[in-house]
Amino acid sequence: MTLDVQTIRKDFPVLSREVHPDTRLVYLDSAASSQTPLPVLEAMDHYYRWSRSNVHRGVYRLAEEATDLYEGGRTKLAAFVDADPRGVVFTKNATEAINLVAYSWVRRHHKPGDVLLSTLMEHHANHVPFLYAAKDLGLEVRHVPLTEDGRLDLDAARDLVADGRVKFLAMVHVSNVLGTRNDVAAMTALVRDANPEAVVLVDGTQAVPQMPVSFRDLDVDFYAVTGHKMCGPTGIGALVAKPERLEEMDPFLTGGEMIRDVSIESVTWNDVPAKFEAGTPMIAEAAGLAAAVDYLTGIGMQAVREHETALTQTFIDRLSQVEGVTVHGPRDAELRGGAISFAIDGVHPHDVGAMLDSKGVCVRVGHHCAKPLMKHLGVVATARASLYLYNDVDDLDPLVEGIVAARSFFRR
Amino acid sequence: MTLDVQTIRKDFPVLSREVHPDTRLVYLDSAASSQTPLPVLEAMDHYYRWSRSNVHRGVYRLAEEATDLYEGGRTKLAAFVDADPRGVVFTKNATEAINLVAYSWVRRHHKPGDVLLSTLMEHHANHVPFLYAAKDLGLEVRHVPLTEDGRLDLDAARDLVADGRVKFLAMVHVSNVLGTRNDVAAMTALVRDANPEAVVLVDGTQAVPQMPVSFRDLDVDFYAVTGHKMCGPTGIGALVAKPERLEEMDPFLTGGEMIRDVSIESVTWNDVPAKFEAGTPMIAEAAGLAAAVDYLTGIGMQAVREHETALTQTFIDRLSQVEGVTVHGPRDAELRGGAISFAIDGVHPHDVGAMLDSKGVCVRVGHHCAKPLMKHLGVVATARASLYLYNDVDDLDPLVEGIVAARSFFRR
Amino acid sequence: MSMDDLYQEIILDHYRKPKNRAPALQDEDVHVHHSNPLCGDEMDLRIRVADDKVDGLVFDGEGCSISQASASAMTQAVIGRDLKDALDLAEDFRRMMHGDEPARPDDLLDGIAFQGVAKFPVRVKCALLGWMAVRDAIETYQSGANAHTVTHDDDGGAA
Amino acid sequence: MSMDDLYQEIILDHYRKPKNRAPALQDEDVHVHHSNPLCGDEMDLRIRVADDKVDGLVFDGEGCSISQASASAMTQAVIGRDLKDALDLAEDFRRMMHGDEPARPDDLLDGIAFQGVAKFPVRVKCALLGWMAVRDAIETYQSGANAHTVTHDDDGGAA
Ligand SMILES: Cc1ncc(COP(=O)(O)O)c(C=O)c1O
Ligand SMILES: Cc1ncc(COP(=O)(O)O)c(C=O)c1O
Repeated sequence: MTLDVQTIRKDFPVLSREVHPDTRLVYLDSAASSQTPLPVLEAMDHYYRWSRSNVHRGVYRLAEEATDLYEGGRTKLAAFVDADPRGVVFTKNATEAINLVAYSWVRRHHKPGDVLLSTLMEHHANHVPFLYAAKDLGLEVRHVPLTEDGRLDLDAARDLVADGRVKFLAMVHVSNVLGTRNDVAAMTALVRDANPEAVVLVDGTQAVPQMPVSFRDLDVDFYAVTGHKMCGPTGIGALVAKPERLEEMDPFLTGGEMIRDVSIESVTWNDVPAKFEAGTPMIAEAAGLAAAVDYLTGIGMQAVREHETALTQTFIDRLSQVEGVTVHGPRDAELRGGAISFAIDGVHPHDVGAMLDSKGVCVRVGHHCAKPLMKHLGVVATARASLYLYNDVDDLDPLVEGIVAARSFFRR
Repeated sequence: MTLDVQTIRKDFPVLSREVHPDTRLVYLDSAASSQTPLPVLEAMDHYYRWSRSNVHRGVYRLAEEATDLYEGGRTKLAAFVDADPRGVVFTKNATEAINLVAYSWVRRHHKPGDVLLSTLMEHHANHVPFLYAAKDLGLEVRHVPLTEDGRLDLDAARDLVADGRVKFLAMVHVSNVLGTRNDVAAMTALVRDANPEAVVLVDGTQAVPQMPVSFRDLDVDFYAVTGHKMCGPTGIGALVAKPERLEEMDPFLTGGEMIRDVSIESVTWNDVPAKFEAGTPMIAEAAGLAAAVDYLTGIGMQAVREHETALTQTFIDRLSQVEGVTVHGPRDAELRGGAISFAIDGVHPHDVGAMLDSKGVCVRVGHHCAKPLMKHLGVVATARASLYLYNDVDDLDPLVEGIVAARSFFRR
Repeated sequence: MSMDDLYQEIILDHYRKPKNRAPALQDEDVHVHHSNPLCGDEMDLRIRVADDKVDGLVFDGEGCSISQASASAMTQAVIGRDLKDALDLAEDFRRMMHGDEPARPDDLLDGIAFQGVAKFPVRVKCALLGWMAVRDAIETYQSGANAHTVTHDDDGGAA
Repeated sequence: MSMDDLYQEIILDHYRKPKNRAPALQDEDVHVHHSNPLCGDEMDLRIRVADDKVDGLVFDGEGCSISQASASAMTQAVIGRDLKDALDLAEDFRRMMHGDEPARPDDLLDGIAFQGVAKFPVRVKCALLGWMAVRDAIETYQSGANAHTVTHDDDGGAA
C-alpha cells in the first residue's frame, strides 16, 4: 500500500501557497499541528451554515442535527481508536484531557507515600499536571530513564516499581521529540506486576495520527488524544477511558449539561461521559473531527503508517549523512513515528529554522515542550522535522539544502 | 439607530433554510447559541486554508501568522469589553472560565467559615462549580432571593452580607431565563461595603452579546464570556480578569505553553495570561471570535442594544395578551435582555416546543440549566424565546400562532 | 418535526383521556417515584401484585403529552400480565424506542403507536418514563421492597 | 522571513567575531545570569563600575546568532556611559524592538542594525537578551547587590 501523495496534497490548500516567491511550501511541522483537509473544513462550514444551534434537549430540527453531529463525532472517534463511546470525553485539547485525569483521578485518589511514575521523554502536558498535583499532595514522582538510542530503559523501570508503591503511570505512546514508539504493553505489565491496581494513562497525541490504535488492546485506563494533530480542527481533544473508571470518578469541570439534578444545596451528576462535559461543547469541532476520522479511515491508517515508516527511514538515513548533523532517537523507523529531531554542529536551532523558512521549509525549533528530555540530551533545543501523509521524498531535498546552507552561513 | 435586519439576515445562511416546506425558519434561541455570520466563517476558513499551523515560537511564516491571529483575537476581545489584554484568558467556553476561578481562586483561597454569595437566578455554570468547591472545602453558600418580578432582592442581599463573612460573590449580569439585567454596581457595592476584600465574578455570557460592556467600569475581579452566543464560533470563551488578580493565582490547567521553565522536580509559571492557557489553544476559534467582535463592532453594540430593547418590549407586550400565556421576569424591556421565558397554561413546554418547531419556530424548552430558579418560579420547565440582531417584528406572528395552536391542540 | 408523525390520534386520545391515572391504588404493593429533572417530568406509579401477576397499576404525575399518553397506554398493555412477561414487554418497548422492530407488536396494544417517537431523540425518554417506572416497580417488588425513587435522564439503561 | 532582512552583514560580523565576549572580568562589581528557557539562551554578563560609569563589561553564553550579536553590539554601545544614560539607551533599544523609532539611533552604534528584527516577533527576545541583562546588572549595582539571576521569556517588561 502506497499513498498517492500528489492526490492527497490537493486536499490541503496551504501546500500550494508560495510563502516566498517561486518556493514551494514544505510543511514539516505536523507533530506541532497537522494541516486540515478540505472535507473537514466543509463539515464545519456546513454545521455553521445550515445546522447552527446548541446541542442536547433542543426540540427543534436544527438542535437535533447539531446533537447528531456532536454525538456522531464521539461515536466515530470511539470507533477510530477502538473504544467504547461511553468512555470518550471531549475536551479542548489533549492537555485538558490529561488535566482531567490529574484532577479527578490523581488528586482525588492518591495520598502521601503513593508514587507516580512517568518517563524522561514526556511532553510537559503529561508531566507538569502530575508534578503540580504531587507538590500539592506530597506525592513522589519517579521518571523512567532512557537508553542511549532514546528508548525507555525497561530494566531501570523495573527497579523503579520494585517497592510496589507506584500507583499511577503516565507515559507517552509516541514521543514528539525522539519519535520513539514506546512499548505500552511492556511498561504496563511491568507496573501492574508490581502493583495490580496501578492505573495507567497513555498520551496518545502523536500516536493516533500516525498508526492504527486500539484502546481495547492497549488495555490501559486512560488515553489522551488531540484533534489538531490528526487532520482535525483546533479546539478539540478527547480523553478516552474505560467507562468503569470514569464512573468511579468525581467530575472535573462542572456546570450545565453534566448534572442530573441540582438544587441550591446539592447536586447529582449525569451519566458518563456527559458527567465530564460541562457547558456548551465544541460542536463544530466535533463535526470536523468526525470528518477527519472519516478522511483518515478512507486513506487507511495502516497505509499511513507504512508510508510514514518508509519516509522516516529515508529522511533519517539521508540526514545522518549530512556533515555535522546528528539525528536524535532510534535509527530504525520501525521503532518510531515521524518526528525527527536533529542537531547541527555549531549552529543554533533558531538560526537553522530561519534559514529553512527562507527556503519554504517549515520545521519547529526549540525544546518542543520537553525540557526534561532536552536536559537529558544535553541540548537546549533541537530542530525537528516531522512527517505526515502529505509529505514525500520530494520534501527531503529542500530540507537538506537548507541545512547545508545554514551550516555554511552560520558556522564560525 | 435602527438595525437593517433584512440586510443583516443575509449574513446568516441558515435563516434562509426551509426546515419545513414553505415555512420560514424563525430562530428564537440565540440565548442558547447565536447564529454565526459569514465573515466569522471566512476568517476561520482562511486560517485553515492558508495559515494553518501551531502558535507561539514557530520561526516560519505560517506560525507567525497563526500567532498573530490568535493574539489578535485576544486584543480584539479585550478592546470589545474594555479590558486589559493581559487579563484575557481564552477558555473553551464560559463554563471553563468560571471553573478556572473556582479552582484557582476559590479552592486555593477560601477556608471553612468563609461564605460564597450567589443568587437564585444563576445558570448551573455559575452555581455548581462553587457548590462543588464548597462541599469539598466546607464553605457556606448563600443565595440572594428574587423579587416578585424577577429581580435581585437587594434588601435581602444586604442581610446576607451583614456578618462580613461573604468573601466571594458570583452573579449573573443578564439572566438567561428571566432576561433580568442585574445591577452589578449595586450588588458589588453592597458586598464590598460589608467586606472590602470580597472578590467578585460576574457571568457575562448573556450580557456581552447584547449590550456594550466595560469591564473597567464594572470594576469587578472576574468576568466570564462565551464565544458561541456572540456571533462567534463554538469552542471558545474567555475569562476576563484584573491582571493583578491573575498574578496572585496559581495555575489551573497545566502543560505546554504555560510554563517558563521546568525540570523533573520543579516548574516556574509563565506570565499572565499565558500561565492559564495550557496546551495548543483554540486558534481558528480565536480568529473567528476576532471576526465576530469586528462584526458586532461594525453594527455597533449600542444599536444592537436599542434594537433588542425595542423588540423585546414588543414581544413581551404581545405575548402577555395571548390568553393563557404568562411571561416570567421584568415587564419593562429596559430592565432586561432579550430572553423571554413564558408558560402556557395547561400545556407542557415540550409540547409547545414541538408545535413551534412544526411552524419553523426554534425556541428552547426545559430548565435552561437553572433548576434552582425553576424551583423558585414553581415550574419544572419553561419555554423561552430569545432575540438577537437578526430577529425582527416579523418573527412575532409565527411565535404567537404557534402558541395559540399549541394551546388549542394540547389543552385538555 | 412533523406534528402528525409524533402526535398520532391514538397518542392524543391517551393524553386527553388517560387510562389508569389515579393518585392511589388500593392494597398497593409497591410505589415508585420517577423523575426526569431535565424535562421536568414526575411520575408516581403504584402496583399491586397477585399470583405473580400485575393485578393493579395506576400512574399519576406531570409531564408532556408523550410521557402521559405513553404511561396510559403502558398500563393497558401491562395489567394482567405475569411479572416476567411484563418485564419482557417493557424491554421490547425500550428496544423499539431505540429503533428496533418490536418483537411483540400486538402485545404492546396502543404502545405501538409510539414507534414513530423513536425518530425524535429528545422525546424518547418521555415515551419511556412510564415503562421504565413499571419495570422498576416490578423489580422493586421482586427484591422484596415496597418503594423506590429514581431520578434519571437516560434511556432506561440505568436506574 | 527574508534572510537578508534579519541577518544583516553587521549582525553576522558581530556573531562571527563577538566583541567583549569573555568568561570573566577583572574587579567585576556585578555578575548577572540571564536565561530564556524557551529559546535555550543563556547569558552571563559582568560589569565594573567606576565614577558611576560603565567601566568594564563582558558577556558570555550560548544562544542564536541574533542574541550573541546583539549582546556584542550592546557592549560597544554601553561601555563608557553613565549608568543612567546606559539605562536610557537600553530602554531606547527595547522600544525599538517593539516597533518604535529609536530616539538615539547614533548612540546605539551597531545596535541600530537590529531594527529589522522587530519584524520577527519570535526573534525580538533574542535581540533583547543582552540589553535586558545589562539593564539588570546596572539596577542590581544601584541596589547595592552584586549578583542576580533572571529567567525570562518576555520582552524585558518583567525581571
Ligand atoms: C447565563 C449563562 N451562564 C453561563 C452559560 C454557560 O455558557 P457556556 O455553555 O458557553 O459555557 C450560559 C449558556 O448556556 C448562560 O446562559
Ligand atoms: C506528545 C504530546 N503530548 C501532548 C501534547 C499536547 O497536545 P495539545 O497541545 O493538543 O494539548 C503534544 C502536543 O504538543 C504532544 O506532542
